Amino acid sequence: MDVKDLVRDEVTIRFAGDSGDGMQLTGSLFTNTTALEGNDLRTLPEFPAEIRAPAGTVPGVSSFQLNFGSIEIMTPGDACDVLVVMNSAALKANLSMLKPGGVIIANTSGFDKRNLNLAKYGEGKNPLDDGSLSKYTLLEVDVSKLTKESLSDSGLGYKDVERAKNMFVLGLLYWMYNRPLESTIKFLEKKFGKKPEIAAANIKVLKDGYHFGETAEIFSEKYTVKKAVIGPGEYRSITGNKATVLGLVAATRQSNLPLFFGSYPITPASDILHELSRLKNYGVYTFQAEDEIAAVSSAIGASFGGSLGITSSSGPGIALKGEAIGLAVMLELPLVVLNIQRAGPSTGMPTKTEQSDLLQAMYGRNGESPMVIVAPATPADCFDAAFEACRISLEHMVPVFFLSDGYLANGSEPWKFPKAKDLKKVNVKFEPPRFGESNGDQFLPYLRDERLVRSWAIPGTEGIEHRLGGLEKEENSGNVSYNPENHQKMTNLRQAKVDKIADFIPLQSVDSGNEKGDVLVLGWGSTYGSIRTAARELREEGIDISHAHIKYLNPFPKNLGELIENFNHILVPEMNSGQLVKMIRDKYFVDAVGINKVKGRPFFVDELKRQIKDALASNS
Amino acid sequence: MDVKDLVRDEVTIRFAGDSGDGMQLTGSLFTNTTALEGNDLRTLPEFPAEIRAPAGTVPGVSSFQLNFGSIEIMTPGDACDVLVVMNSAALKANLSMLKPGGVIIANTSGFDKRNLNLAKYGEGKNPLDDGSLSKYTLLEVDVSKLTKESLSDSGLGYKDVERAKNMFVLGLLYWMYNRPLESTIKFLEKKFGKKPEIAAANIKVLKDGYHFGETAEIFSEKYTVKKAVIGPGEYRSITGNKATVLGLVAATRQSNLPLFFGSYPITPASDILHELSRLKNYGVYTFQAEDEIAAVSSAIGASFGGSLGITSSSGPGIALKGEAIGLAVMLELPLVVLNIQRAGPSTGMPTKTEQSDLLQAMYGRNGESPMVIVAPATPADCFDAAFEACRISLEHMVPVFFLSDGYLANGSEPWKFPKAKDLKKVNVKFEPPRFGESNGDQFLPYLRDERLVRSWAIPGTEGIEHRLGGLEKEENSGNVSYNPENHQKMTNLRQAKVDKIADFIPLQSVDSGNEKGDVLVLGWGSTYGSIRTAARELREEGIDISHAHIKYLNPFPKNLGELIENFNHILVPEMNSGQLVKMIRDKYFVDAVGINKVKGRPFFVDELKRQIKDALASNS
Amino acid sequence: MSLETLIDLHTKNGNDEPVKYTGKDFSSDQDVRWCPGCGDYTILKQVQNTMPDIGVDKKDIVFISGIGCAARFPYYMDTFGMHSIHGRAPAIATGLKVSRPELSVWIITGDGDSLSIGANHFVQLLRRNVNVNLLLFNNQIYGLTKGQYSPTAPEGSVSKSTPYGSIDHPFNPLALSLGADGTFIARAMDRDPRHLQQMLLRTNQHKGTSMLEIYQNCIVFNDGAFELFTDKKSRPREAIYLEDGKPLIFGKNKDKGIRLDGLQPKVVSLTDGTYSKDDLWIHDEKDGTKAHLLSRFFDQHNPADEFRMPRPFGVLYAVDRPCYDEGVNSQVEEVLERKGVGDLDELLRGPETWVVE
Amino acid sequence: MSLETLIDLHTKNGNDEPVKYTGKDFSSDQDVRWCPGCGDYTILKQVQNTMPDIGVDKKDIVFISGIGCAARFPYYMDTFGMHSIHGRAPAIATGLKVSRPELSVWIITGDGDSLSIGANHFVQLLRRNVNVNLLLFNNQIYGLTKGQYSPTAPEGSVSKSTPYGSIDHPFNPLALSLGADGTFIARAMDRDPRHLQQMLLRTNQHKGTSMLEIYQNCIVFNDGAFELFTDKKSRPREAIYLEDGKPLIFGKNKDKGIRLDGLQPKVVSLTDGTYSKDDLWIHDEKDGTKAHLLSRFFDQHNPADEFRMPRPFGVLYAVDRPCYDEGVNSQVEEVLERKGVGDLDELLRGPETWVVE
Ligand SMILES: Cc1ncc(C[n+]2csc(CCOP(=O)(O)OP(=O)(O)O)c2C)c(N)n1
Ligand SMILES: Cc1ncc(C[n+]2csc(CCOP(=O)(O)OP(=O)(O)O)c2C)c(N)n1
Ligand code: SF4
Ligand code: SF4
Ligand SMILES: [Mg+2]
Ligand SMILES: [Mg+2]
Repeated sequence: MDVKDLVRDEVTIRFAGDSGDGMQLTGSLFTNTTALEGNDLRTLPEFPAEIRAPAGTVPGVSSFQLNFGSIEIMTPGDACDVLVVMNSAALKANLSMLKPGGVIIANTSGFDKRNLNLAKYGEGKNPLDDGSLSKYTLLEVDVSKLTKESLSDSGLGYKDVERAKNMFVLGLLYWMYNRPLESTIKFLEKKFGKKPEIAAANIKVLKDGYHFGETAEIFSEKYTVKKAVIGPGEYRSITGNKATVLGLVAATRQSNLPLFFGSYPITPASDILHELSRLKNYGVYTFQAEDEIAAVSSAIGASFGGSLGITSSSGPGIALKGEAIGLAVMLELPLVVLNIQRAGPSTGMPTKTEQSDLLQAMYGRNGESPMVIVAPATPADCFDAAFEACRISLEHMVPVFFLSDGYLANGSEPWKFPKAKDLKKVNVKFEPPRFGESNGDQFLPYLRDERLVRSWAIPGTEGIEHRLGGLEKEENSGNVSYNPENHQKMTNLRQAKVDKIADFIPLQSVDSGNEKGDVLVLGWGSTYGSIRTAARELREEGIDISHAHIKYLNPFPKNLGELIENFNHILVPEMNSGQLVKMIRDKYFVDAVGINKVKGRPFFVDELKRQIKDALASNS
Repeated sequence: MDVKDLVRDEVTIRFAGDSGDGMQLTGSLFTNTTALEGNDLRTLPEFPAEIRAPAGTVPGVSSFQLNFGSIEIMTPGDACDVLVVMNSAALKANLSMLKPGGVIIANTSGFDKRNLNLAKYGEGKNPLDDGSLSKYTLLEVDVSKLTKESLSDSGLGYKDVERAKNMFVLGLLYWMYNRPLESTIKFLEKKFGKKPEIAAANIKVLKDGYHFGETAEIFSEKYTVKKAVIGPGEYRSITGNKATVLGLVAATRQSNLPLFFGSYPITPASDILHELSRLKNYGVYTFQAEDEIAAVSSAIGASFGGSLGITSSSGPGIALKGEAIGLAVMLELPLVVLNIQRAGPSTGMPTKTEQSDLLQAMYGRNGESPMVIVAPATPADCFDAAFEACRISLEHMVPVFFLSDGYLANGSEPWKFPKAKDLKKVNVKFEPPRFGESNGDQFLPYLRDERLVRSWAIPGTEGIEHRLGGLEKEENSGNVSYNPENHQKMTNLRQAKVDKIADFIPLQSVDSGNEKGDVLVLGWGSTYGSIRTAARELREEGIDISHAHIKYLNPFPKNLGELIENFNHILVPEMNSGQLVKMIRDKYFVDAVGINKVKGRPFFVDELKRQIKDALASNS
Repeated sequence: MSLETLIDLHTKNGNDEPVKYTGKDFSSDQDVRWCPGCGDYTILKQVQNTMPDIGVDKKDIVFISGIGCAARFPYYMDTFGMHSIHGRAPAIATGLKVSRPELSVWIITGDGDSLSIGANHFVQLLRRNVNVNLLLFNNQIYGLTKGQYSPTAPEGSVSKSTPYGSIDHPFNPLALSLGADGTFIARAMDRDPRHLQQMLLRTNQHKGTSMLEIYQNCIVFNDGAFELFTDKKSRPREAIYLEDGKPLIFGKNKDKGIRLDGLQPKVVSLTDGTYSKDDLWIHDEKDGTKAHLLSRFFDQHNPADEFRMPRPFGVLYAVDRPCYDEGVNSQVEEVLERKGVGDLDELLRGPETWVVE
Repeated sequence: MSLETLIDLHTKNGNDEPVKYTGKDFSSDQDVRWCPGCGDYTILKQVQNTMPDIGVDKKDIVFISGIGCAARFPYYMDTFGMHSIHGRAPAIATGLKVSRPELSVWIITGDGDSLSIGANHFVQLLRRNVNVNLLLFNNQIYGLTKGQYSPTAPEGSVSKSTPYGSIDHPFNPLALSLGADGTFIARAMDRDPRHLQQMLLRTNQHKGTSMLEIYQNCIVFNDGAFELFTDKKSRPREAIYLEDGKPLIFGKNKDKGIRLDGLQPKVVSLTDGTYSKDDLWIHDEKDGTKAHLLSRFFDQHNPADEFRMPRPFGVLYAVDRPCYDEGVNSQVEEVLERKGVGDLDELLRGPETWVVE
């Protein structure tokens, strides 16, 4: 058979199998190799909600989608070109994600009676042979059997052989996309350093998979995806949660402060606790508290003591922190609250993504309790946003919300990581001691500088002993005050202090498109990639559309109002029922229109393009 | 000396003294008598923040303001005509509340050296004789001495004599305002039924106070305030918290359900717990929980069981309930959350009033978690609003927020209370049992009727055993579902269900002024009286101004948008930094302007008028 | 005297004949989604098997849980159920039981759910002695969030959140329960179904808060945490089954006993002739001090020490004390008796009124 | 090896000479605003008077409280202080102490603050054994919110929220603390200032969480709750002061003692010739079982019973166990020792990179 080698700009592959099939690893390895080959790429891992749903069932399916190309790639792809399914449940769960005419690579031994039953295909039905897949290109490979054969001489047990299956698939895909095996081989050698026989077996299967592609005569096409034009430099792959961790550590190192992290585990935020707990030699103290209230409270205690107190959670856990966050607002101490948003309300869908806690971050406390909010746009951007959250919190003595989400948290992208020496400095100064009685000046803990910022007066400093609390305080002295005028003044001051931070953050820029024009799509958070791609494609279709992505949600950048005025239509896509759009409508009195999706999933580019067109149609 | 008897339309009296001086009782008795005389009136009690601050100090001052008249009275009065002060601290704390030219009645023995010292008047200074009060009419009366003399033959001990002082003042004021003594005498006889000698002593002092006015020759004027034109009927005086309690009890009686009240004490909500705990024979179960989380959780548990679960709190306590309220949103069970707002953020000023939790009620939970919100406008209106909160919660299976505040809670007004038979019926029906296996229909706990309301399926009902939870649920069946389309559908359904309640609440009416015109002042909550009075006075000054007061804040009444369109200017006064105004601007895309006061105090009428004029000036 | 509410009217309609159930009747239509091999399965099974014996109509049984792997339990029981929020099941159950004392209310909770975020409600429930049954699935780990150490995890536990070993001293759940004045305190394990069933029955029989700790194996994140006690080989030496009124005997051949030497419990041999059964500590479920001592057979023990204490299973403590739910309801009854059903008009009118003509 | 942070650099600047203080030095400039006659005053005074003796610089002392009357305490101390939110002081203190182990951290809390809303943090603090001092002002009432019953109020308490008497069984704070594995558990009273001072010193000396319950009279809402123990007349019979290594003797003329009869404590006369000092229970602060027994001298007793137990004051229990804050810090030190100060560039680069030209 003649194998054609076709060039593609962009390809999306989806690996799907049982949780035990190692699809996440397969995906990651393919990703690494692809990155090394110089493609641009984005990924989307999807885990089952259950810890370990019964093998072979639909709830037990785990998948990994990768979009890569020689062009700019900003999303993991709406639908995939190639769907790899290790069993029938994986097909059932993922078929809807395959493009019409796409390729299915099916492990036939995952379609035996037992598996079909577990996947609930109905008595006697097998999708591989009932014609239901006719609009796709179906490639059947008995991966299990081939792996077994490949390792028949290895002396390995059943379990180890089974576990090597995914390497066969990976090898096959490497062949299909003309990728080299080296980096994967190196990885396997390192991973199984202590078990060389396992390493060897996996490498053999990988190679056999590759060779199978070459020789099996069932593949009529293979593909080449050329290098993308990517800024030169050293890259690594990074997930949002990891980038967040690095941002936090970098900011505390830049300010030379200890990082105190009080948290209580919750999906999808827990990994931040896990990662930080490994970094003790970076001056990181982690405290797994008894609940979210203790977590945030301990962080406040640490901030009182001069560390940067940070806490993280999601959904219900963030709701619990509201009261204590209000205390931090009143105390005017640094505090960073990481909310890795997930689908709500209540317990909602813990493993699914959403952006529905923005208004909670704005208003989820009693009283007038303004807070700074920053939100990363991409996994790697979590680094910058986390760094900025810390910087603002420390330099302005305010609690700051950092709003990431499940999609950013687990998604990954190539990151041209910075050098430590190029990072911003974070300027922190503690209130100096006052020695001796001679100094008549009483220390005033709520005296403010020109930025309206009070000083950080930590225990252990002589002569500035003072008391703070959650009761309203007198201007400057901080003594308890019930004076009506003072309360108005302090309420205004707390707001003004937050508003003034607008002087210390970057102006809002247009991400893509013209600075003035017809349509502005205003986004925030993890919708960045979809919006950027949709806007590019719509511009290609001739629509005058620009995209701006807000990373500082409170206060807004100073020029945001002006920028908005430069456009006739303002569209605000969000993975919620419309939250930023409310803030924009209220603040700038502009008839901004929301585009909303609340499905626990990012926007697909096509879907977003359609919704933008619809909105423009009904809006004009 | 000749005593003139002058007629007044409206009078404001303020009683002020040490916490131990019985000023609240004095004020209440004057209020009762005044009500019986047919005046319209409003009152404002003010307590010290401390439980019992040291006697004689400014923080220990307690005061009671009463505004009454022959015209419509809707506020306790901006400033007072007469200020009664029992000691020098009371003068210091309250002088700013006296109108220029107003009358001070000062108990001179409260201005001795010790008292002046405690009030921190400064070495050797006495305001009574240093000319600083020259712009007022100062009437000095040695109340302590006169009381002592009055009771010299009573054989009562020092303490009892001291305690009777306030009756002397009350008698004196009764004389000044031509009020009869009977109702107070009856009250004293009843109160001290078991101690007739105390009753007799208090009555004697009361009468001696009255006679002192007649004979002392230091009073040159007395006043008559004629009956007001008030709707005929039987009235009682009621505070907001009491009216709230009655509304809750009435609604549960009208639905024939037990009322389960889970709460944790907090100022200014605690009295609701206190009052309800006395009403066990009305089918009321009260549970003082270990915290606010347990309080709201227990109420949810009770609602699951078929009672109406209610919880109450304020400020920080409401913040703590957010997570569990989100559960109730997800479960779609009845739950009423009473927030008696106080000045925030954090602990804030617990004894001071504010309206700054509206946006918290809207958005203070994770995820898209819509909730119904109602807010009373006056103390007596707390009855209706509480009743409505219960009715909506029960009939629509949704959690409902009731937003009162400290000003409503402790303020009182005359109330033409309803008869039980005239109250609305509250329609509750539990899902009926399903007997036998024959009935093939599976019970679907999240099946909805045409109002999108699911049925209330309580334990103890045969054949409808089912499970609910905080995870996203499949439409109709309620089974756990991670399906993307389903999540969108359920998110929309929960919102639509709340929106639909607009069909079951009254349309928004204009409270006063024209239905169309230049200016609409849009208020909510306890600002009602001030806005109504300010609007009336501004209309009298020739401004085309109307007032509408929103009691249903989510969903808004269906016609609110239309109503707003009938005006050129929309002004929104609030005791916060601008919350309703955000909702209005966002929802109706109208350039509504906020008028804001965050001082822990209600708007004064004069101040509000000025602010309205300013807003109109800068807005046109 | 009593207020007859809509609930009374509604539930009076019940079928009065006692129903005969089998364990299967308590199995709901939902797929069970724990990891294969998880200890939760056998506990579910024993609960389903015990339900027919507690003599309560299905319609009157409610399972309430918080969040966690264990907390999925109510979905699998064909009774009324609520999978609520993390740690709050005791508070929800209190509201339900106070307002519906006739229901049989079961709380399902994990070690994180009840001893971390929910520890306050846990101790308050015990102190109030609300008449509910609490099953504490202790696996010494946070299962659902994939393997962080829990407040019952032994010191030094290496977990996702403690890569260098945990530092905090763990709770002793039974000691904490005793300290909170619990009235029924017992322990069982997933791997001894017969004993577990007995304990479930005892749990149900007790009036007041019945706290049954169940050692449960998390096969994925903390496999073998209780193996010493659950493994058939080591169990006889390492576990002791308590029976009221019986001496404390254990060992493969019932060859060991426990004596009290003053305040000091001591393991003795019953075969070397020094001591016989009659010298042993006799278990007394009503004795708080003995329960205290038993709860302290807990600390990490040295397997080389011949006289190490075994871990007690069974009912450590069971005493009667008035229940909160009953108390609330009798107080309401008393007030009703004394004052009569409240008249709404009287309440609305209040103590003082005036008439405007 | 260690990371020298800004905090280290900043606090190194300290004045090293030990300062000599008087009680007055610890009095802040704020007016004390408790009700006249409140027991809080004398406790404040004793704390201020004790501070000079603990040998810590004012600048290194921090008082952290929740909300309540008692919680106003930090305002009156001229040290660092935080009047935080209701019930959370132990959690805030944990964060502070873990990150600043060199500070002397004191928690001030009421019975509502620590045993109602804050009970979870309270038990977790004890279990973790964070090296802080916790003073629990127990007045068996919610003072600040004007008189609702608290979780330590005896059954039947009539209060604003329980007009017909409370129904719940109260916590026994010392038993709860023991159940939570507290390492230092003591009791004092406002009305015995000398003993209170001693206890404050002991509290300070103990390494680990020191839990000192102080009976405090709320003169306004619960006057006389502890009169039996605090009144000079009844105190000798109703209170017993514990001293380590000494026999349990009490009574007006030291005429009564307590023996242990098996597990049963018994009050005996020392004057009728049957028993002498030598027969009595010797107090041992390290004995958990004895501490348990002492904590149970608690139930409402019958004043007519000649053999009723007195209420113990003093240190019931004091043992050493590693502190959480110390553990966290040594783990950090160990890792630093082993791995060296982390290199930020290495962290940013991660395990695998590629270069795009
Ligand atoms: C308020 C809140 N915080 C955190 C979580 C995340 N969470 C869910 S279960 C759990 C702990 C589970 O541990 P355990 O109670 O021992 O149950 P197991 O899974 O071990 O059965 C946590 C932290 C949550 N759902 N809600
Ligand atoms: C979250 C929250 N809930 C409730 C309150 C109201 N509150 C303040 S102090 C207190 C109880 C005080 O009792 P206790 O701790 O015994 O202190 P005491 O006043 O008796 O010294 C309550 C319920 C609050 N401030 N915050
Ligand atoms: S994670 Fe552990 S506890 Fe949870 S289901 Fe799996 S085995 Fe069971
Ligand atoms: S209310 Fe009680 S505890 Fe509070 S200050 Fe007054 S006397 Fe003290
Ligand atoms: Mg667990
Ligand atoms: Mg108290």
